[in-house]
Amino acid sequence: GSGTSSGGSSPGGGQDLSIGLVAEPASLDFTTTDGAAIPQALLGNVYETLVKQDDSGKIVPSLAKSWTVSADRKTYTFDLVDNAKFTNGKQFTASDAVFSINRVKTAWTISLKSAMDVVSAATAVSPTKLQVTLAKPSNDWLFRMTTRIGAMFSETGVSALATAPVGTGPFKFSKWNRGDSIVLTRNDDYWGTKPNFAQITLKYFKDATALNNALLTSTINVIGTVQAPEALSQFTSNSKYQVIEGTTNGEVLLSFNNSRPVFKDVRTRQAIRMAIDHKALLDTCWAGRGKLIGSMVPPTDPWYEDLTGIAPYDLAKAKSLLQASGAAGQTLRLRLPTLPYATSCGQVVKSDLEQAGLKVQIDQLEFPAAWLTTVFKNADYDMSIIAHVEPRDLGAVFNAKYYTRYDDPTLQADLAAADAGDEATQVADMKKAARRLSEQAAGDWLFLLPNLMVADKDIKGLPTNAITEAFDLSKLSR
Amino acid sequence: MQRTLSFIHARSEARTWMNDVLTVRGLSVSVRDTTLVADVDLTVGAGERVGLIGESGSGKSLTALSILGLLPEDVRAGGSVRLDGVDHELVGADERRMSRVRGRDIAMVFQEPMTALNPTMRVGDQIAEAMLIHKTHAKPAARAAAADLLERVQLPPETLRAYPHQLSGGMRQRVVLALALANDPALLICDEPTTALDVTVQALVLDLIVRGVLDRSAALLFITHDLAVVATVCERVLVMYGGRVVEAGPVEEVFTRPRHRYTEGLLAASDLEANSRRLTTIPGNVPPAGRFPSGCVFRTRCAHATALCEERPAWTGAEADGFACHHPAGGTDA
Amino acid sequence: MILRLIERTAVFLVSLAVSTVLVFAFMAILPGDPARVALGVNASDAAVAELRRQFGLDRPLPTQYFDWVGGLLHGDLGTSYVSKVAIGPQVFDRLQVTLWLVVAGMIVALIVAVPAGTMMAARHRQVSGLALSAVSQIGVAVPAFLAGILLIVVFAVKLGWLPANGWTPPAQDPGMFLKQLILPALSLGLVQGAVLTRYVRSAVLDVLREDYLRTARAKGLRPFHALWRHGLRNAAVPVVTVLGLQLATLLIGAVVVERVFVIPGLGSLLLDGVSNRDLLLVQDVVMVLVLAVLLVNFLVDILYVALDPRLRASA
Amino acid sequence: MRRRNPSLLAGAVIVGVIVLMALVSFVWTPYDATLVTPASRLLTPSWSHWFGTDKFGRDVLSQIMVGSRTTLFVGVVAVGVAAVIGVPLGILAAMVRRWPGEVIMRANDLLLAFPALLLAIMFGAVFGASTLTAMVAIGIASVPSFARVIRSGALQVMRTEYVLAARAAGRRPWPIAVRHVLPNVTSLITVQASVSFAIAVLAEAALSFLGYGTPPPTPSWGRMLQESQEFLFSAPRLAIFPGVAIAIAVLGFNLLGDGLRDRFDPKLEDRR
Amino acid sequence: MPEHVPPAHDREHDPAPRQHGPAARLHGPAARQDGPAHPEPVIRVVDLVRDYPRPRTSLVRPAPVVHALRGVSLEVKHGERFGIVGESGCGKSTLLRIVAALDRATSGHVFVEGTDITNLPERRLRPLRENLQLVFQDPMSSLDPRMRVRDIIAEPLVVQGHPASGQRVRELLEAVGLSADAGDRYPHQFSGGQRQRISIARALAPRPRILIADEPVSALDVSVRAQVLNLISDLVDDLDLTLVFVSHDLSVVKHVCDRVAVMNAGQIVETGYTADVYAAPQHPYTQRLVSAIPTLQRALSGATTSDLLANGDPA
Ligand SMILES: Nc1ncnc2c1ncn2[C@@H]1O[C@H](COP(=O)(O)OP(=O)(O)OP(=O)(O)O)[C@@H](O)[C@H]1O
Ligand SMILES: Nc1ncnc2c1ncn2[C@@H]1O[C@H](COP(=O)(O)OP(=O)(O)OP(=O)(O)O)[C@@H](O)[C@H]1O
Ligand SMILES: [Mg+2]
Ligand SMILES: [Mg+2]
Ligand code: NI
Repeated sequence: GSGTSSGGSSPGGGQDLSIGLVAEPASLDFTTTDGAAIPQALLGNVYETLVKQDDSGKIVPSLAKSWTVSADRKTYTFDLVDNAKFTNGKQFTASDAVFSINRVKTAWTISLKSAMDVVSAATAVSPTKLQVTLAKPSNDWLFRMTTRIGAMFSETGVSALATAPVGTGPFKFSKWNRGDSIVLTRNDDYWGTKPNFAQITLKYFKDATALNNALLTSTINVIGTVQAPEALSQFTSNSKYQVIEGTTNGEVLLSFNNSRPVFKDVRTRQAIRMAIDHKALLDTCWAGRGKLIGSMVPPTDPWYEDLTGIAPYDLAKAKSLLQASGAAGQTLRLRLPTLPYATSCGQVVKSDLEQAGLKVQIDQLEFPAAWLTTVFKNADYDMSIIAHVEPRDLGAVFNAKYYTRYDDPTLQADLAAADAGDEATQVADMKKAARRLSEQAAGDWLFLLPNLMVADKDIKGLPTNAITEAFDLSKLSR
Repeated sequence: MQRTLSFIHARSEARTWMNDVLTVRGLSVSVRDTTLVADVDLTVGAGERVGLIGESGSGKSLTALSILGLLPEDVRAGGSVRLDGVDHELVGADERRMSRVRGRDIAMVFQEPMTALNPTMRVGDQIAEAMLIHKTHAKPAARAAAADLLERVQLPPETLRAYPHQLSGGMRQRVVLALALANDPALLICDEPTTALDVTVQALVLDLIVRGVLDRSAALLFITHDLAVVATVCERVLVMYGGRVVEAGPVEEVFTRPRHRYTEGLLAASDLEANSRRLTTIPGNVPPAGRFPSGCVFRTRCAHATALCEERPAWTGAEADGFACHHPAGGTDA
Repeated sequence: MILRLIERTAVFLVSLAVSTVLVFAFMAILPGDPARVALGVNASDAAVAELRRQFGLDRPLPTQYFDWVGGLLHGDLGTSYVSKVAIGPQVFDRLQVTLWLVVAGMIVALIVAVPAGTMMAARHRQVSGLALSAVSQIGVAVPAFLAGILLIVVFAVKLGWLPANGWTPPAQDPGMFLKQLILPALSLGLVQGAVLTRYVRSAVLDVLREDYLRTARAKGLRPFHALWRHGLRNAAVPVVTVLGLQLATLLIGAVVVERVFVIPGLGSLLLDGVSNRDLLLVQDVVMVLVLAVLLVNFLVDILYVALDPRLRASA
Repeated sequence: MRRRNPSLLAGAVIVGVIVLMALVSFVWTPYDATLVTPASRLLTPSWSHWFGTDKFGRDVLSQIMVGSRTTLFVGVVAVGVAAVIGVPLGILAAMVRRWPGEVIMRANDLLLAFPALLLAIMFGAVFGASTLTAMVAIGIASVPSFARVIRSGALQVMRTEYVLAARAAGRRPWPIAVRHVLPNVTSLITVQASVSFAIAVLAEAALSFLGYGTPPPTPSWGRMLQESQEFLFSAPRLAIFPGVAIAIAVLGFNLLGDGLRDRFDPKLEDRR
Repeated sequence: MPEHVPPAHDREHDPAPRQHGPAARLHGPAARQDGPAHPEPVIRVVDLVRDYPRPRTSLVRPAPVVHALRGVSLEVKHGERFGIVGESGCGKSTLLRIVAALDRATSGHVFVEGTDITNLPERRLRPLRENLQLVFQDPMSSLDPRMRVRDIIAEPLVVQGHPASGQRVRELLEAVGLSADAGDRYPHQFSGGQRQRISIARALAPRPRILIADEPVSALDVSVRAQVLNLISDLVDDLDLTLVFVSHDLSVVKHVCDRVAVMNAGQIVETGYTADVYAAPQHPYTQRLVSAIPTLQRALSGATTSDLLANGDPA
């Protein structure tokens, strides 16, 4: 039986489902509290956006039935659905959309809100027609509208975002047992296809083993994020379970502090990339699950290219490059956040780099607090390892203001062109940027985190790839 | 206070004991390979008061404890201990049988009044318990009997509800005595009952002990290292040294005409009335357990020791009146 | 007795006051900015400053301190920086969970320790006693979380008798509550029990050497009865001390077991609070702990008096 | 005649072996304990790797050996801190007059409200996570028990007549503390230290389990245990070896403590 | 010294001639010169009061006190052997501790060799510490078990800044009848009587003029008691010491001392020459005390336990 969810089925039919996840949200308000856990639980399920991404990364309609872009690429006109209703009983209209878009600029505090800065005006042309004008052309803006930034709130439903979220989605927020689980129930007034399950419990586990045990003892039905890939063997060998493996947006980056003298020399950076045997690293620290990528682009982005050939594993070459740059024998501080993949990969990186002639000193910094302050804010580090899970974050990560301190005007120019141009230009320019990043060795992309899920055999509708912030629960069925 | 007991002066009466209450034969006590008490013979008749004296470590307490079967865990007793009216041997008897004897047929008063009572239980309950265990009184009667006992040891009735820590040492020792007398035991053993008490309190407690046993015509085995006390309380005395009884006999005899050289030395050393500032001493120290010499245990400290003393001196005289010495005082070498 | 109570209460209040200062000072030096943690990876400095202002973190420390203490005095534990909900009910809920767990664990521990420790002491020279001692020694040497993992593997995963983890409030489903309580209580209780066993053993050994036990046996009580009637209450005094200490440290110490069994207890709340830099929450939880420890000390004191008449003031 | 003392002997032997293992690991281990060799990962025990290898291909035996250093370090630091603060505090509380002594003991009680785990996590947050900070925290958390035990011992010593005699000879309080009180509580210190040692080893394991312990790649038994969790079913040996090592070490220190307690117990003394 | 020759116990007529043993050498050539007369008593105690506070039992009433001494006055003259008897808890040890400046009086004065030591600070007590030394009751607890006998004996010398030569320690060991190699051993390797000798040697180390003995033989067996009493007697004579001897045993005091003070409940009820007090006690308490002493002579001449109670009843 399941833990907290009380058994039995609700009048709407269908059964209950429990999903095990790792990070519990600190709050339910993603407008002021950062972290992936809140949109994972709420976006697409409780809140909906105008447009959303499908499993292959394409932008498709959601609350907006369709949209057009003006020729100067600055004005977007959305046709909204007319039968969406908020769970507080209010009809969803264009004015709610205007309210939501403007509210990002005024009331949101998390840094992601800057994606809305480009909007100069949003107007409700009619209850079902919304017009948004941008200050300059930006492909990125529409994409960002698929993320939590684009979530649609009710004008009268934002008083208690932290505890009582109100949205138009297929599920209603029902209960939060802090430290344990969040319960969502089916929204029987949902305007679209109604979900199969009457109630879905998201159970949170801090410990990977506990998560596995919960599935093994049927406390939960799905492991939403496998944190201990080595332990998968007990499920792959058991016919009661299915294992789903796909990709995510999470590039595990071995970041360099490019403002440090030692990293000013491109040869040092390249040497580090070549000294690491990425295949072996993936095998040892993530059980071979995941994908090797040569740059900051996951395969689900339209401009993906396999760039792993740019810096292949070559210990001899790495050694000679280090000699040439004079970095050989230097000590680098690898400051790791206390996260499983970072701890694991850090040890392999250390071992690999030391064989190439560098000295590596590992420090562990408590994540998030200590790591954020020391590495992220103060850039007091030489190298670090962290997965960048935001979608299309190449430009955000590699700039002079970010903790990577990567100052490269050429790259910035490419990115600007990509954002302003049409779709073809965007793809071409992004490819250019990704390649430059890899050649310049602005960091090393250890691997791409896999989307690993385990579930009872009969559960259908689980997404193969996890490329959005949302975990779409409405398609799940038995 | 008027309570002179004329019949106490019955001391000089001839020994006409009907029967022996306690008969100890060849008692030995050892721990692992060390013998602590060897070959003790001892008889106490009904109504008789027998003293057991000796310096610290001579084995007095072990002798007493082995009669009760309360030796510490790794200490073993051998030989024979019989009690009148009990149809089994006490040495080696199982706990079930021993616990029926203890507190009913044999009772004991221990040396330390401060620790002998349970600090968390009221005095009255502790006394009543002694009677309830052996079912000599029913529950309500036991309380009344306890009050009665307390009165007999001259404690006020409030004592019944007191906790031991509220009583002085002398009062506690009287409680312990009341406890021991609760079931009218045939034999009362007192192990240095007054060593921790002041003289005036000692006088009272000694008197109560003697009166207690006389009232019940119980037998008394009284252990002490104080010669004067034993002389006041007892009729007969056994002197122990090095785990052996070295001399036995009536009090007047042993204390006026000692035959064993150790008894002689002890008497001299305790004589503070002598006209000299310097006291006569026994040379050397009492050896620790297990380090006593073979043969005569006293020979290493004895001025009269000869090569002969390397042999165990045999017991001379009757069990109740004899000694074990090769060179006894007053001539007549064994 | 009354005086002792008044004195204790005074000490209690002063200790409480001192600990508020200590706790607050400790939080003040904890590096890591709660606002930045809340705002996440890409926050601008301006946004962080704004949030600090909202939290009241920009005020002088004494003001913050007195605000906090003033709130505590009114029973108001404040609002969490991170989750923006009132801390009081949250702490109260978690404390309940942990109390269930700890108390159940202590009961298991007592059930294990009292007979085992007594037997070990009573038979400390015999094979059975030594064997028991050896088992308890091993029990002490096993970390509680390891015991928990092993219990899960055996009873939940392999045998499937009990749930591997989770927590259900007793009011919601008593049956489930009990089922889920068994394994965590066992893993906590067995380890604590092993520790306690050794204290019981040494307390009983001490009591066994006491003269009054010999007196009791000289009265005709059999060894077991003598120990039962006269020994245990006296042995209880040192054991109660240890019990109090264990109870106090377990409130947080149970966090490893909470982690293994996914129980939303006070320890987990504290750890989350620390890692989210939810300082106010951490402060409050620590104060609750201090209060609990002082309270336990207080109770232990009273228990002493109940157990040992020597401590009752009398003329 | 000395009583047999099997606890003391067993404890001393176990602790001796651990110390030896730690010393040997400085000069020799079968393999480099931190060298990652993906080719030889997760090997089962064999002649070349007695205890097998872990997921990084590191030799488990070598890690256990080097890990014993961490274990000893943990104990030494934690017990050292606890003793260095707790012992003088205990003696001070026993020697000074009523009020200051009472205040010291109250402060001591207050420290009890900060469990080892909490202190360690907070210290880790303030000073950066490392074995050292964790153990200093655990040491500080062990101060109260030290101070209590030492105070009661010192109070007993202060009541003896030899302290009175020393005062009559003209010794001042502090020399008395050093010359008479301290030497006579050393047995208590030793016993308390060995017990605290065991507690510290367990605490390090618990901290590592929670991810606040010894940072990688320094081998530590607690972290090995934590890393082995995902192999609980596929390679349980990875949990068994460090688990057993921790248990044996804790057992060793506890036995040593018990043995010392019996050895120094005055009540048992006269039976010797 | 005609002024304090005891009438019934004339030393000149002592039948056993006292050998002047090795102790005679203790003061060596530098032995003190006896003044022709000693008008001032060596120890003068005037109206000494000592109250010990008990823990409060009520907030309103003042804390109860134990009146350990309630106005004690006495004089000990030079060369005298002064005894103090009394029952447990009557304040004997308290009195000695104050005389030795190890405790402070509540009121009253103590003059030692003319100096009022009652309120002297510790640093000005040096002459007292050299002139007055103590021997304690318990031969086990009065020697530090962790020190070698050599260091124990040398402690007063070291503390008082005398050169602690091995020679001096050997002299002292010899004086108390221990072999020279005893210095290398530890107290537990000696018997009770030998330990008491060590204790005496330590007291003699700084060449005191006054020796205070607090029940030095109460814990000893008769045969050992005789040895220690002889030793004390010899040393007092040979070194011309003033002896203050405390005991609860009037027979021992009678044997050792010239003069005796009988204490009861913090007061001195009777003072006089020992033989007089013993033979004809004046105070009812003394009478009771004397009659309660069991002696061999009386017992053998037919005294029974009830005779010990003849003069009234303490209960
Ligand atoms: N459990 C034991 N193990 C070993 N030796 C013991 C034990 N109990 C007593 N002894 C030794 O046996 C000897 C006799 O002890 P016992 O207690 O009978 O002496 P005692 O005559 O009663 O002395 P005291 O007057 O001191 O009470 C002593 O030397 C003592 O050390
Ligand atoms: N430090 C103290 N604090 C409180 N009360 C004390 C203290 N020392 C002694 N007393 C009390 O003072 C009284 C006299 O004690 P003292 O030790 O002087 O008696 P004593 O005659 O030496 O007795 P004993 O023969 O038992 O040694 C006793 O009632 C005792 O309880
Ligand atoms: Mg005895
Ligand atoms: Mg005294
Ligand atoms: Ni003179």
